Amino acid sequence: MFRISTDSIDPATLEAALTDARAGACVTFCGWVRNANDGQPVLSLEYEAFAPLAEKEGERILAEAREKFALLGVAAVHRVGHLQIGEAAVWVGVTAAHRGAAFDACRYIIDELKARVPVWKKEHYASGASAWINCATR
Amino acid sequence: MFRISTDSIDPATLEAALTDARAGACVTFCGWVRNANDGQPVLSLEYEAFAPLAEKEGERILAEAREKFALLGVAAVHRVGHLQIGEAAVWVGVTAAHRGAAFDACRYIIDELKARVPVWKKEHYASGASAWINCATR
Amino acid sequence: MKVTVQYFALLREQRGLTQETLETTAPTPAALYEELRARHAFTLPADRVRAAINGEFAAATAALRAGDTVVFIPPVAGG
Amino acid sequence: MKVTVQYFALLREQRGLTQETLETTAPTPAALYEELRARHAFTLPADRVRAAINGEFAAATAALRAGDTVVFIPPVAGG
Repeated sequence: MFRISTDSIDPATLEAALTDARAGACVTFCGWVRNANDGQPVLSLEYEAFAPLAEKEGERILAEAREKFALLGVAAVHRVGHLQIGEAAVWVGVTAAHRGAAFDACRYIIDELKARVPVWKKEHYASGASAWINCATR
Repeated sequence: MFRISTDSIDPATLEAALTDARAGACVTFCGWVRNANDGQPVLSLEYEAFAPLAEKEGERILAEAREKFALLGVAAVHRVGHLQIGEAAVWVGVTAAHRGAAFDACRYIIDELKARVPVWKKEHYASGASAWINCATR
Repeated sequence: MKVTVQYFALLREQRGLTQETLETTAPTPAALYEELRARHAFTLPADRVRAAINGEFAAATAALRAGDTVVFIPPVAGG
Repeated sequence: MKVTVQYFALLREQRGLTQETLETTAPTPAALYEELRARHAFTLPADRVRAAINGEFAAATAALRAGDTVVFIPPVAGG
């Protein structure tokens, strides 16, 4: 299940929901707001989503992962709103009988989420400037 | 830091200890006791370690991962004792500025831990039988 | 015909609003984007913007119909 | 010479104890393992067992010295 969330991400609760007696491996990815990007100090990040389409596209990505890899469970959440350094922006968790499938699927999902889901981020810099990432036009 | 633990593994606490304002990615692997292996129903697992050497070898693996990949933080724990289905047997967590290094390092560490650290497991089956894994001599 | 346009992220800021309903003769999302880009000085060229119609991704050359809700999607940057 | 041997996992079960100090003339871990395997009917062949001396991995052909603590390491299976 993929969802866009205005609430903070709680990895422990999300991982607990993946509990499965058949699972031998649980791989999680958590994307944290970091204090710099391309060498520029970052103060905070704003995330915005076109939520209905983001959730549809996210679900499609999870379904693709289930088709490509031998998974037992899968879940992902993307946060929106104004986030501070260290906050979790995105979380992906995958369970499988064996670890190879879990690693490969987790990687696939976060790569596809970042490339395809209509979510945008604006970085606020220590300099006072801000910028929508990937939207530079020069 | 790698350690052998007789206490149950708490992923949330372990992940929180990796908090780092420079980190954009946190990848974790958790190995759970699953209810079957090679088609045989499993009731529980016993883990045993040669702890001093296991901890030394585990630390060496974490140091290798730090050399090979651009990491910010790394930690791993292996549980010993008699574990029930669904309990966490091993946990690996890695943080990095970027997710590629975090995925690669987490995978490297669990692969090496399983291959090199003196930890053994004995499976207890529904049939009443038990077996030390990898020790068949038929 | 009348269509509704929703704006997000950079386009929302450059347009100064999140949604508007407008009259257009643009037959496709591509044509509508060029019309709006000229009017509002959007900085993103058309080839960097995807379109969605009524909540689903759509080709830039898809047919627009009266009553459609169109979203122009700037380059995504999740995670 | 006297050496101490610690046993883990399958070897511990087959030996029936976790540690013993014994007198041996075996010059290497490999020789000591063959001696113990014959005596206690260990099922693991020598080539599937690694050795550690005084808490560090050691070659099967390393020199054993009086007072050493030797561990024979069955195939590992963590995780």
